[in-house]
Parts: sequence; structure tokens; C-alpha cells
Amino acid sequence: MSALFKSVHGSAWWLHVAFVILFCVAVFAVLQLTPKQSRKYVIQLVTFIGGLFYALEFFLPIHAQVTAANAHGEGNFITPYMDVVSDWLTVIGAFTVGLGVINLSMVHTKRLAKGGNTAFNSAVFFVSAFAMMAIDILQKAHPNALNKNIYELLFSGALTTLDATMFSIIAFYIVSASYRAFRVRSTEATILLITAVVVMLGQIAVGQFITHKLPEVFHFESIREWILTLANTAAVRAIGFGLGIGSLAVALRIWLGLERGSYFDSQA
Amino acid sequence: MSIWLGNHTHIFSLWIGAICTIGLYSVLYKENKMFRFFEHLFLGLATGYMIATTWNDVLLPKWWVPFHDEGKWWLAFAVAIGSLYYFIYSKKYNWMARMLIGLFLGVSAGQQFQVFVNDVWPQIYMSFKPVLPHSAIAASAIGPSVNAVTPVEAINNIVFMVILLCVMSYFFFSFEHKSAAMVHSARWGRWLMMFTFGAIFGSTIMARLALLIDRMDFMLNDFGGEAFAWTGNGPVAVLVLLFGLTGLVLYLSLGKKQDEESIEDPNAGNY
Amino acid sequence: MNHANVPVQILLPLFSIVIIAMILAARKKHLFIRRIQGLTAIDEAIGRATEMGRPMLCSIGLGSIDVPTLQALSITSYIIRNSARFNTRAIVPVADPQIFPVAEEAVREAYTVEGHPEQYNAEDVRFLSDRQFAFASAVSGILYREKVAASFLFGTFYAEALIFSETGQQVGAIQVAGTPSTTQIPFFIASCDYVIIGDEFYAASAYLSREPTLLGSIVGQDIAKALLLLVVIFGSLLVTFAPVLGAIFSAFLKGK
Amino acid sequence: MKKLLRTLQTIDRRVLYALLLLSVTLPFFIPMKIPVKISQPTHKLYDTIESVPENSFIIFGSDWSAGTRGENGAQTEALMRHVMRHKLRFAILCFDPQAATLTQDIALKLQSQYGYKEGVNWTNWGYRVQEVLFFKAMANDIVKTVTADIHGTPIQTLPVMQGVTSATDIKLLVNVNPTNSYTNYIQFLQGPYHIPMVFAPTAVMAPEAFNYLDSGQISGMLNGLSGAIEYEQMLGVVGRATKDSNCLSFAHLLIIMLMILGNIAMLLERRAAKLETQLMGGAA
Repeated sequence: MSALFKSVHGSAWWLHVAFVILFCVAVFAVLQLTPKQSRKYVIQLVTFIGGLFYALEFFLPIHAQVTAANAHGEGNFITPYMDVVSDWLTVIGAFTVGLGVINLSMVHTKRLAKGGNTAFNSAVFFVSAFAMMAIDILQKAHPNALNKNIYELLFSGALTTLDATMFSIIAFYIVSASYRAFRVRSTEATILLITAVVVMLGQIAVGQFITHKLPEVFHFESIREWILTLANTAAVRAIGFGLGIGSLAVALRIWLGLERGSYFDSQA
Repeated sequence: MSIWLGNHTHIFSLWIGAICTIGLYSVLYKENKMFRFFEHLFLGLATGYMIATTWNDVLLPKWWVPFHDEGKWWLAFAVAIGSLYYFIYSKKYNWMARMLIGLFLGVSAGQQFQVFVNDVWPQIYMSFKPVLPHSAIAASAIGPSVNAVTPVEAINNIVFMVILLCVMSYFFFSFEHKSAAMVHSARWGRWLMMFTFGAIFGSTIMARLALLIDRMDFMLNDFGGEAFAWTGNGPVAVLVLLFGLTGLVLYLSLGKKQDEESIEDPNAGNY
Repeated sequence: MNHANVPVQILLPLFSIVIIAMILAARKKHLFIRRIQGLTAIDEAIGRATEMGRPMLCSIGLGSIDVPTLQALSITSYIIRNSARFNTRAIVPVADPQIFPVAEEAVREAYTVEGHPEQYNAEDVRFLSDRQFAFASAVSGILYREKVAASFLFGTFYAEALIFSETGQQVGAIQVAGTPSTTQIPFFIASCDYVIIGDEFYAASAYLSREPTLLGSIVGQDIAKALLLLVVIFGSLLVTFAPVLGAIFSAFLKGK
Repeated sequence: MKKLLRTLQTIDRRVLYALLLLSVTLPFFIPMKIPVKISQPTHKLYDTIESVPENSFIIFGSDWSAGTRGENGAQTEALMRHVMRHKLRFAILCFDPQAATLTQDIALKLQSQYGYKEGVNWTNWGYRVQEVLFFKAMANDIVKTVTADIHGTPIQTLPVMQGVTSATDIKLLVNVNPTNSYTNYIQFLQGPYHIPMVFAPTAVMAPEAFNYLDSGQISGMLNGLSGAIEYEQMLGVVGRATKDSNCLSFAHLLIIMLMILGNIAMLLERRAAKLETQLMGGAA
């Protein structure tokens, strides 16, 4: 095995790569011979194996496993392959970026063809995408001052600012949402309103000032802390238990091909 | 060119930042051409960045360098397998792409066991709460030392358990909530959740406001302080500009208010 | 925890077996599921979009290939299958390249199953950006410009949740949301018409499709939840009445 | 009157936005100091740093980017002031590319106030990847793992690094982090080598971290921006956080007032409607 997988260079490398491509084309051609009705079982099998690898690695008993990188390592016989497998999956998964880019280009090329203001915006999209991609790859490959400065303008000047701005827009939306929705229309809305106000008063200097003459238990900040550490933890934990079991059930259904009524059904 | 840009990068960066900020904020008035421009600029930059980081951080170090530079030819299999995704556009070979998708579905399902344990497991034993007070117990041959439980702690623990049970009872789906105990417990569970959600809302407000304050800090002190230093007091100059702009927008929008739909939400509180 | 310890090796397979057993047992029986209010609203929202002749937005959140996002896709499939016969357009924005081909396939499949493969439009399953706020600004843009009449927000959401739901509110869309991200639920409650909470998200596909296997899974989940609750109650009784034994039991579960 | 009640319930959102903008900008120009109560986790953090002997070497982990600068920037500034005032040697360590430059800027801004000098009293190890592997390797051999600082200077030549070779020479871990990767610090440095650790999360992440505070794995915590405000007050300085605090108070009060106003108007309108139907003789 290790004799087969040996690094090669030069023309031998090209030969090997050509062999791999031909080999894969042959394998895919053979796979294509699978009768239509049994294809879903092939897919199901692949799904099952993918899940089995991780499930076994997690559940099987472990023993000490010392490696060069980790003197306190432990694991079972699958553990040493984890890094390799996750690297392969990362690399294969990275190819989906192409699909996303194709989709974006399709939409925006059509708009370019249409003309008018929409076309202008699509042109903005293409130009900025190309500029950012080019300068990012360039500044990693040739980190000179010019490249660094242009990158700085596009990344810190524009991209991260746009990020932070869009993020901060939420502050405005919180104001309009709370003003509109927190009305004493029903028991539930009233509870929401009251706890929100108490917690808010507990976290600002002015709110703390209002209650500072009362005994400590009645301080807004004490009530806030009690709500957040005790009541909140309990409710969030209860919700979390349900979510945990629910996600476990979905995972089991997908893994074992028991999902019904959606895409994963015909998939399985 | 290079030196000139080097000397001015900072001030350019501030100007770009300020213009981008105002451009996106313009959506607060209403969706408009300026917002559209910055939305597409944002999308473009993000796409370019995504392609570049995928190459720089994933494909280059994990694939191209070992594959090409180190001569690990078998990494060509990764391309062959990855290219299966593109069969999604073909009617005839579509199922091959599904095979690859199936693999990833299986992987995420298989990893869920560990995700479950890391998320939920510690919460189980952390929910063991003594509901009666007792004094401290020293370590012995049988077991470890145990801290004392004060009456206040015991009461808090009872509250904790009650909330936990009520909220969980709300999440039983497979039978009708008929018995009075179940009905009340589930209703209280829902109310207690609203209590929690109110608290989350209130405490998150602070984080979001902090972001807005940071943005304003940038506009007034960073940007205003440098780009408008010539006015003598940059921050105040920007503040005046900002409010001039806001006032104008308000004047325009309130003038046209009649023909806009009422902002009251007929369904609010009806979730 | 990188590997299962002994109590995990016992309890987790037990939960799994209970759920699987109930799924298998359910194939013949008629099973009950209690009413989940927010989900009943989905059909109302589809109807509204159809009436107004405007598109719907079905967001699957920000997640990659993971269980919550796959569940969100199941719910989205259901919505699209129900809207296909009315010829109501559904826009599905996607934020992660890895989930993108899955979403494309699931949407296409939903139209095909209902016998309307011609309604599938590759440009309506839209990959926008993997960057949280670039995605948020693009979705806002879609909501505004397409004048979306119904907005379904199912999946993993972070801070951008409120951007989507407030924008949807501004354009007057009827909004139904559900997410396993508990921290975002308050914001959905404040700005959506209907919100499903917590575990209801995982019960949704069973509730909507009434597939026997999925209903069986719900029964199994309920039993597993009850078991989990029993462990918590047992542990609490132990730390109350036999604190030392309780400490030993906690340590055993912790795996130390 | 009727019209006013209606208007108060349906204020145009743009007016709300403008009011919010006012409330977060004006306080920048109105100097005032509202005293706040110091919370327990903040107190503990302060005491933890005070208990570290002078001139000890510590790690200042900083993992935030522009997105959370509002909270984490203020926290970093407050914590760094204390570290400098208490005369500790520190190394900035980042697992976010932006954090390295943002934190560097703060350190450069503060250093002259406390007579600090880069390379002598502090250093920046810059942006690192693969946190877990890095921690495991660093714990055994800092020089070999870190090799150089952010400017490419070999760290063994820096005066600040003298006598620092492995995890046992680190006396404190500080982590300013908006994500949950702070658990790596706990799992791979705090736990195995019993180094005290203090933590500064965003307000959103804080509730989760209370668990670690309870169990003593974290010795002190700054809860979001309010934590930073408390800390500046303990230090007796007026820095970024204190200025932000006033904006925060104003904006909170605005939101609370709007909520109350909307509700009062709604209730008054309801009562008026009820009275009207009664007067009309309608059997309600």
C-alpha cells in the first residue's frame, strides 16, 4: 500500500494524474450502469458509511494513543484516520464554492444583458468580486506595500465596515420591533414586556441608580442577575433538552434512511 | 503611486468607511438606489473574499501544495470526486451528485452523536440540584466532599426544577394535554419561556446598541476627527452633517406619510 | 468530549433504540400529535401569497450541512410542495456553498413530486453569500424588491434574524418562523406573525406531513425526553437525600 | 385627543430611528459620570489580576474583530490598562486575523501612558491558526512554537520573553473573545497547567460562561460593555467604556420610554372606546 502511494515529480506526476482521471472516469462509467431502481440503495449505502465512520469513532472504546503532535492522545483504531478524512472532506466540500459562484454569475449575467440600473448594479457586483479576489490572492503571494495597501482599503475600509454597519442596523430594528410588539395585549406579551424592561433597567447606570436605596434584593441589577442566571438557565436548558433529542432523531432518520415526506425520502 | 497610496491609505480607508456606513443606513429611510449600490458592492466583495479564502486557506495548503509541490498524485482523486457535484446540472448523471451529497448527509448525521453529547450531556448532571438545605460534608472513604446548601440556594434550586419541569412538559407532543396537571404545567411552561425570551431580548439590546455606538464612535471621532479636522472640531462637524441629513430625510418621509401603508402590524402579539 | 464515556455508551444508544423502535412500530398505527399553532399558519401564508400573486421567501438560515439545516430543508420542501399546485413562486436564499447543492436538489424534487417540474427555476434557489451580513443585506434587498408576501424563516439564525423579520414586516409579508437558535426566538416573536419554539422545530415535519414514520419518531422522542427527565429527577433526589452518592453519580456521568 | 393617542401608538419608524441616533451621539459631547455598581464577576477579575505578582508573564488572548469592537474593544482597553498599571509582562495572542492589528493598535495607544515599550514589556505574537494544536505544542515549548512576533522578530531575542519557556511560566490567561472558542483556553491551558484564567465575552455569550465561573475554571469575567464600564470605574479612569456608558443609558431609556408610551396610549384609547360604547348605550 505505502509502496503504491509514493510522491512523484516531473513527468511521472503527470502520468499518475492522467491515470487517476482515466481511472475515475472508468469507475463513474461503471457506476452509471447501476439500474435506476437500485441507485437509491447505492446512495443510501454511501450515506450510511459516511455516518458509520464518525459514529464508530465516537462510540468505540478508547486507549492511550501517543503521536508526535500529542503526547496525551487517546483514541481507537479509527482515530488516526480522522484528520486525513476531515482534510479530504474539507477539500471536496470546497468544490461547492464553484456552484455558488456559477449561480451568482448566472443571475447577474442575465441582469447585465437586460441593461438599465439593474445592469449597473450587477456590474458593480462583478467588478468588486474580481477586485477583491485578485487583490487577496495577490497580497498573499506577493506581500509588497502596494498590494497590502489596496487590500487594506478593500478589506478593512470597505468589507469590514459594511459588515459592522449591517450588524449595527439591528439596533434600529430592535427599537421599532420592541415599540410595536411589546404591548399588553395578552398575558404572554405582557410577560415579555415586563421582563425585558426590568433586565434593561438592570444593565444601565440610571436603572441601578433608581433602586440603589432599596435593599439589595430589590435592586434592578440583582433581579436582572437572578433572572439571567437562574430562571433563564432553567428554561433554556429545558428547551435545549428537547432540541438535543429532536436533532438526534433527525440524524438517526437521515443516517438510517428512515426519513419520509421530503427530499431525503427519495434520496434514501 | 505606491508611496503616495501608502501615505494616504488611512484617510482613504476612513472616507470609504464613512460613505459605506451612510450608504447602508440609507435603507432605514426606504429601499433606494444608493442602498442597492452598496448591497451589490458588499455582495461582490464578500464573493471575491470567499473565493480567495477558499483558495488561500483550504485548497492551496490542503490540496494544491501537497498535490503539486509535494507530488502526492493521489490527491487528484479529490478533484475527481469533487467534480461529481457539477453533475447536478445534468439530468442523466444527476444521481452521482446525489451520491456525494448523500455522503455528506451521512457524515453530518454521524457527527450528531458527538454534537449531542457536547451540547446536552453536561447539562444533565449540572441539573442535579439539591432541593433541601444541608451542611457541608467532608471527603471520606466513600466519596468526595460536598459543599453546604443554604436555605436560599435550596429555594433557588426548587424554582430551577419547577421551571425545568414546566417548560419540558410543554414539549411533549405525542398525546393530548388533557389532565389538569399537564394543561397547567404546559401553560406555565409557555409563560416561563416568555419570561426567558423577554430577558434575552432585554440583555441582547445592550450588545446591539454597543455596535451602533461603536459605529457612531467611528463616524464622529475616527472619521470626523481626521477627515474634518480642518473645521476645528471634526466630531461636531460630522454630527451637524449627520443630523442635517437625518432631518432632511425625516422631512421628506413625513411629508409623504399619507400615501404609505400604516405601520401598525395587525397580527402583532398573535404569534 | 471527543469520545463517548461509559454512561454515554449506555444512554445514547438507548435513546437511539427507543426512537428507531418507535419509528418502526409506527408504520401501521394511527398516531396522535398535538396541535402546533404556528405550523397551521403555513397554509394561510401560502394562500395569502397566492392571492396577492407575489412570491414567498423560504429561508433555511445560515447553517452548513448540519442537522438543523437539513430539518429546515424538510420543512421548506413541504412548503414548496404545498405551494406548487397554486403556481406560487418560492425564493430560497442560501448562505453556505456546501448546503447549496442539497437545497437545489430538494427544491427541484419538491416540484417534481407534485408533478410541476417546469415550475422549478434554478435562479430562485439563490446562493447569495457565505458572509453573514452580506447575506443579510442581500436578503433584505430581495424582500424589498420582490415585494415578498409570505416569509418563512426556518433554520439556524444568528443576529441577522431580526434584519430579515423586520424587513419582512416593513413590506407587509406574513411571517412564520422557527429556529433551534433559542437566543433569536425573542426577536422573531417581536416581529413575526407566528413563531414555533424550540423542539417544535423538530416536530414540524411530522406535524406537516403526518407521515406515520415521522409521527412514530415523535413518540420515540417523547419517550427519550421522559427518560432524560427521569435521570435529572433521580440525580436531584440523590443529591438532596444522599449528597455523597449524588456527587459520585455526577462524577460517573462526567466520566471522571 | 383621539388622534394623538393613535399617533402615539403608531409613530413612524423613521422618527424612532432618528431619536435613537440622537440618543447614541449626543452623550459623546455631554460629559457626565453616573456611578455603577460593581458586579461580582468583575470584582473577581480585578482581584485575580491584582493577585498576580509584579513582572510575571501572562498571555493576553484577543479573538475579536470589527464586528464586536463596541464591546470587546472597550474590554480590551480596560483590561490592558490594568495589566500595564500592575506592571505585568504580556504577549498578545490572536486566532482572528483582524484581532491582531486591532489589539496592536490599542496596546500602542496605551503604552506611553504606562511607560511600556513593545518588545521590552509586551509583545504581539500575531495571528495563529489551529488553536488546539497550537496550544498543545506551545505548552511544551513556547520559543519553538511561536518562533517570531508580529514583525518577524525572533521571540528569544525579545527582553519581554526572558525566562519564559513553557506553559508553567505563564501566570495568567486573559481572553477577550466573542465566540465560544474560549473553552480551548480552559481545556488545553487552564485545566492541564492550573493557570488562572479571566474572560471577557460579549453580553450575548456571557450567560453560558457563568457555568465556568461557578466551577472556578474562570476566575473572573467582564460581562459585555457593562463589565468594561465597571472595570474602568474600579481603575478610576475615564476611557472608552465610560463614554459609551452614557450613550447606552440614554438609548435604553429611550427604548423603555417608547415602550411605555405606546402602552399607555393603547390603554387610554381602549378605555375611551369603552366609555364611548357605554355612553352610546351599547351593552358591552
